[in-house]
Amino acid sequence: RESRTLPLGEDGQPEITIMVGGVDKVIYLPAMLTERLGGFERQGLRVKLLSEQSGANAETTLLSGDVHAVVGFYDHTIDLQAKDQCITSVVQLADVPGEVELVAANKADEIRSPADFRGRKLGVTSLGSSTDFLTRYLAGSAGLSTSDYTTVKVGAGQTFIAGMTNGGIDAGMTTDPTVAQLVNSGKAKIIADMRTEEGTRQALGGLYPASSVYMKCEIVERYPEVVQKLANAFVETLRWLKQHTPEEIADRMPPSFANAGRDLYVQSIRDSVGMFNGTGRMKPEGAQNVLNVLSQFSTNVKPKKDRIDLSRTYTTRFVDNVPAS
Amino acid sequence: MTEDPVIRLRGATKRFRSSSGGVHTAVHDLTMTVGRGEFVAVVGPTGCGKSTTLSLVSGLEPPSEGEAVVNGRPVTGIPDGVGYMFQADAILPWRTVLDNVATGPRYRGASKREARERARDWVRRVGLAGFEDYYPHQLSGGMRKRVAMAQTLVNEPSILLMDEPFSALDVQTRALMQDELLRLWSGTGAAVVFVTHDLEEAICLADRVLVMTASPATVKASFTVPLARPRDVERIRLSTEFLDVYREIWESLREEVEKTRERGGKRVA
Amino acid sequence: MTEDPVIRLRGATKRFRSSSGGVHTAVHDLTMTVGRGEFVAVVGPTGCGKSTTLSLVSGLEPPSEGEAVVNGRPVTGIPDGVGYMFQADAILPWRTVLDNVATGPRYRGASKREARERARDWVRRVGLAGFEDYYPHQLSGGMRKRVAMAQTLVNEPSILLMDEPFSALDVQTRALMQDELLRLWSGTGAAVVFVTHDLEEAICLADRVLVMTASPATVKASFTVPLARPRDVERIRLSTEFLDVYREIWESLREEVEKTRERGGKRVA
Amino acid sequence: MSREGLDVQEAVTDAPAATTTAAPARAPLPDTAAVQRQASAARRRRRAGMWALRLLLVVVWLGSWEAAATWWIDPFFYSKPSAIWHRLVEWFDIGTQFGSVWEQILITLEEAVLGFVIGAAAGVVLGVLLGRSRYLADVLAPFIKAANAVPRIVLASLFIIWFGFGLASKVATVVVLVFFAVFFNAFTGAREVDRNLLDNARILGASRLQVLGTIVLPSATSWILSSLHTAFGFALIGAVVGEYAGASKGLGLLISNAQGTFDSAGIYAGMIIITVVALVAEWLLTMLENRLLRWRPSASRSSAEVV
Amino acid sequence: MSREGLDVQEAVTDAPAATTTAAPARAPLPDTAAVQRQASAARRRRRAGMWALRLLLVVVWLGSWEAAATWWIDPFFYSKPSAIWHRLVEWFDIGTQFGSVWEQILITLEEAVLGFVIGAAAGVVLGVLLGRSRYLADVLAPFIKAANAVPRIVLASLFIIWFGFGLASKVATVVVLVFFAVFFNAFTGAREVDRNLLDNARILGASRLQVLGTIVLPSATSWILSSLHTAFGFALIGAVVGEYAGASKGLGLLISNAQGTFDSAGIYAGMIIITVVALVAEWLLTMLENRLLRWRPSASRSSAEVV
Ligand SMILES: Nc1ncnc2c1ncn2[C@@H]1O[C@H](COP(=O)(O)OP(=O)(O)OP(=O)(O)O)[C@@H](O)[C@H]1O
Ligand SMILES: Nc1ncnc2c1ncn2[C@@H]1O[C@H](COP(=O)(O)OP(=O)(O)OP(=O)(O)O)[C@@H](O)[C@H]1O
Ligand SMILES: [Mg+2]
Ligand SMILES: [Mg+2]
Repeated sequence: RESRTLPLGEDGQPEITIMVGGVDKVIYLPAMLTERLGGFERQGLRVKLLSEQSGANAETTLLSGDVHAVVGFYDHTIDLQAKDQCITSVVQLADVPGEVELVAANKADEIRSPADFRGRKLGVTSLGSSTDFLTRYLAGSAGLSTSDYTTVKVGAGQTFIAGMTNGGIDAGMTTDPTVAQLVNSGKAKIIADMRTEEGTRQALGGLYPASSVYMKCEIVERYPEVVQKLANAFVETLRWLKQHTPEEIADRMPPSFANAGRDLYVQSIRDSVGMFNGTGRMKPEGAQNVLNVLSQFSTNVKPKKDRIDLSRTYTTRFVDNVPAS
Repeated sequence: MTEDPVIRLRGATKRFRSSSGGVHTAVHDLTMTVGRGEFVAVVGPTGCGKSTTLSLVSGLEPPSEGEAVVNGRPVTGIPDGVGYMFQADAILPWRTVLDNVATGPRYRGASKREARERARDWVRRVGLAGFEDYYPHQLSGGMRKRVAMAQTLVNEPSILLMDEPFSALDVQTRALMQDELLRLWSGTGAAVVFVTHDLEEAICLADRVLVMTASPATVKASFTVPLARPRDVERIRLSTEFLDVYREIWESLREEVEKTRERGGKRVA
Repeated sequence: MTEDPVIRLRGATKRFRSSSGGVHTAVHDLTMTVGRGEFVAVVGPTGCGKSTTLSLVSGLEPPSEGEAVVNGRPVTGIPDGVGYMFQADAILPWRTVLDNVATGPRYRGASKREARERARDWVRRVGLAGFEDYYPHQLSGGMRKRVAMAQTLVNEPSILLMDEPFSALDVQTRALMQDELLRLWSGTGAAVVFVTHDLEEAICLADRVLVMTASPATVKASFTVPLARPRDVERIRLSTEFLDVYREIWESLREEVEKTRERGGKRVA
Repeated sequence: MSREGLDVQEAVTDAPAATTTAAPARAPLPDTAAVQRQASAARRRRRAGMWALRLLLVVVWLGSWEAAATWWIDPFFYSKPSAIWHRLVEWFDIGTQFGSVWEQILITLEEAVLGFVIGAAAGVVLGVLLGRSRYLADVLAPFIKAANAVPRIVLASLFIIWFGFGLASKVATVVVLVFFAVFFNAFTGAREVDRNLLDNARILGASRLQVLGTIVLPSATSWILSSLHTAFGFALIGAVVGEYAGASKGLGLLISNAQGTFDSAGIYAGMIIITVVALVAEWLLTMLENRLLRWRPSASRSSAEVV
Repeated sequence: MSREGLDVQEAVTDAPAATTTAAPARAPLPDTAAVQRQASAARRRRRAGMWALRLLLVVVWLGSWEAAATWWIDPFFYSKPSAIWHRLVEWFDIGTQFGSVWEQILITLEEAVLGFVIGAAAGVVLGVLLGRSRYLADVLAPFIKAANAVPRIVLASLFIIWFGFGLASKVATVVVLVFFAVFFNAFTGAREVDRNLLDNARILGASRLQVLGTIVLPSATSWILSSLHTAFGFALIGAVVGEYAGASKGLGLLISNAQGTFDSAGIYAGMIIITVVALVAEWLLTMLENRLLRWRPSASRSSAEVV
């Protein structure tokens, strides 16, 4: 396997495979939307989108060269630097996680804030995932230690909902459209909404940049012009998002994404679309905050927190060069 | 011998569905009787329907036509007092010799202690004292046959059906078992139907030898054996009376055997 | 008969490791010879070591001590010209009758066509013409034995070892096969070693009968059979010469049989 | 079957002999054709009744599910038969979001079949080799036991790391699942070869290689073939689990995608497709088995009585 | 074993008879004790050689892995033996991030054993029932075939939806995996009961229930027991896969967490623990099997020659 080069098609154009950490999640919506809007084609890129629910698996395939870019959470770039792997975020889609901490409706009276997490079962998509870190940070900020509560791996989508409704978990962190599904049906209430800047600052005391497009440092070095085209395509989509209504956005997405009902899907877009920053530019303050969180809760980062070089985990040089439309 | 018979088959016919979906008649219009205390040997060509005849008497299979009467009552289910030693090994491999012999009494409601006591007696009588705790696989073929015999006899059957019980044994062991059988049988007053391929064996043991026709089976002829009892099996088969009867029955049997032989590969092993 | 023998065992001993890890001597210091064209029957008590003796001659097992010489050469590997009919069924169940018989020639390098031609001839000679395309499971026990016989004879062995080839057959089929064997053997000039449990069979077939001792086996005595050839197996066994030889050999054999019997459950089936 | 073949034989050569069988005073043999007609009519009736019962079971089962999902339980979790049916119709009519459903099936099948062939071949070769070589088998036994105890499904995600996201990782998952199923049967088959057959072949003049080809392999065939049934089931599961762990196409992805989009009907529909594929493969394997094992007595010894 | 038992018998009753066997002119029977000593010395040497060879294999394998991971390949993907060893030591010394490693093992075992017991019991009961009832078996055959073809691993996530994240969903996964493995063997075992044994029991006076208890069940035992080996492997895999799909404790979670945190040594360490657990369980089952099947001739027919 070759992990240092991009495969070229017959016409010499690179063929790029992008792994999305759940192509149906609203927080990663720009990936599919760019494809549906023809953004990649306009840049002369041939792009294939793949989907992989587990973030860690997505990164592993990036490192092994099977895919060339990942749409996923920014915090993994730091995590991987702790493991001596260099990947860098080239387009930062959002400055906030887009995650929501939900609490089961019948427990809403007892659990009003993270301070009430003591002795509770807290759902996360997967252990070691960003939802895991964020959950621990929420609890930690409220003065709890990790032994005061249990985190349970519940995945996303249907299994999360099942966990929430049949008592498998008391509270849990997830994204849209799962949030919309639970809140609409009255099965859960929101106690921390990290889909907006305001909510995020309130919950985490700062920004937490999440959805991003990242690639291996080597590839970025070697193919700046390809990366530029990718950045162009994504930023174009981010701008498009700012100018269109949730209904218009939903119309552009594959119909199967609205399998559980179009109204629900539109609503989940409406709730979440504010998180996308429109520019693709990373805010240094946010990056620093992510490092703070990981330094406390990531087993990989904690011992190496002083050696992490944040400047290698993201770059704004491509989004800065995107022509104004 | 013919009045008040213990076993009577009248016009009994038995049909099986063959594996190809056709119908195979194993026994056709068979009539025979066995008197109280009589030892009848049944000989006939391979596959003619001897085992099927026994299964009709034992009640394991109902006749397709005709009737089987045992002790004056038509057979439905297993009649009381029937013992059956099968052609193949039928003792339980997972029970010791003693427990194997105790099986019958246990089934019939005896307490564990009582059943074992009776079993121990019979194990001794068939000459297996000392082997009570052996499992069947630790025994020779001849010893296993003795276990089967004890297992059958412990129920004190008044009718004893035996289907080529010794055919799997080597010649020497077989002679020994034949003696043993006569010794155990004498004085029990049980009626015996003894199926065999071996004409010599039939004559050595029986009061009367029935010759069966080629398939489908029916009784072809009946010969009375004029040898006095008690008999020493190893000696009498070299006597002239024996040879005379042998020749006579063999003439009758040979015809059927040849008929079967001519049909060639008919017997699907 | 003793000069230039085809088979000579000299002081041959064979030991096996028994299942318990001990050592079992199957054959001890055995010396015997078989001359060219001679038909020798071997009788002996169950489990004494008859089959082991054959395996020494055939080269399937090397002797632990002593030596086996065939055609003047010490046995290492399978000697040329040896044919062996096993005690158990050994024909290939996945080959038709014809292909089974053709197996030997094929192994020995004959072309498919040639092998089949020779096989077809032998299938006919053993009386199975018309059954060439049957699979073994479609044949009766007797027919399978014929296939085995053809399979062995098609290689035209000069030494024919037969290990109780007919003991699994019913009495009637057995008599038929014995006749068949004599017919096929006569004129081939092959030396035959025929192991059997059945003294009658031994006498009917052989020029000479060897009696083996109880385990471990060695030769106890050798008897010449004074019956003229060609023999009709079904008739001679009722003749007086036959009965005389029978009595004589039986006296010798009975001692060993009783010895084996006394040892009780020795034979682990 | 065999009996029929032999009956023909008999009819040609022995017709006169058969008629002399009946003793003069006996009732004539009844018209067997009539008895046989009766018997087969009874069989037909029995079979019809059986199918009716099966149909009833299916109707009751699906009906109560549909009813329960309509009125009592939440179809969001449990779906319902009509929804599953619609999803299937949609997939086959319009296609899935990853393309035609046939393409997904073909991709999964490609992985399963490729891995199956490789795994089965490796299993047979190694099984027969070790089955015939006592020493090698003794030396390797503890390793094989340990390897067999490894939770192989978990390997799927390791293979993605090792072999990447494409065909290779799925095939590898399938191979490890199939290999052991086949290996142990091939091993047993090769070791349990009838001693007599081996000796007989040696006496008849077979070389080592000839013994292997004409005795050991055919002997082991019925063992090996019987393992292939389980093995193909494993192959499908391996492919699906591999796709589940990460893929761009295939039935596993279809199911995992359905899970991500709250489409419980899609989960069931995907499972139904896999089940049908497995049943078809099973049927093909049975055909193959019957062809290769023509020499065995037919297994259906249904010798039930006629009356 | 059996031979020994019988030899004692012989020695007691027939010692005089044995001495008369040797013909006068023959060489005396050699000292069998000496021959036997020789034989067992040879056996010991052979065994020692075997262990040496095995050790060599392990050393070469681990050594080359370690070397490769140190100098050529990226241990990020492939880990290396020393790292795996450290992770194991850490887990057993300090514990995992979810608590003591023993607790994880116990939880997984609890799920596996509970599901195993339920699945095996259901498999035996239904297997024996259908095995003895031809009609029921005929009617249900297509359903069972279809159910068996369902990709059961995929059910794990359905069960989570149905039964939640606790014990129940894992146990359910284990049960469906174990059930079929046991069912088919119990079915075959019950159906293949020797006809003669059944007839014999009936003749000896057994009632239907007695036939079931004393003939059918013991007959099927060896079939059932042999299925339990595979079944327990399945049970462990089922528990792990169930935890993998969602859980708060257990070995599956340990592995999935290792995957989530790019800890390849942790993946291997988890797999090693599961493997060891499976081997121990296998050993226990073999003990049970040997106890229950005392009546069978010992399987090790290692009748190799002495010289
Ligand atoms: N349960 C059955 N189903 C179908 N056919 C049967 C059944 N039992 C016996 N037969 C057939 O009936 C015929 C007679 O069988 P039976 O066993 O009574 O003969 P036999 O005289 O005892 O033969 P053998 O001498 O070989 O013991 C055979 O052709 C056999 O195939
Ligand atoms: N390969 C072997 N390994 C261990 N023991 C063996 C082996 N072959 C034969 N024996 C033992 O050697 C003894 C003689 O066996 P053999 O088969 O030669 O006797 P036999 O006279 O042919 O018996 P039978 O009359 O039963 O055929 C028996 O006790 C047998 O258990
Ligand atoms: Mg019979
Ligand atoms: Mg022998």
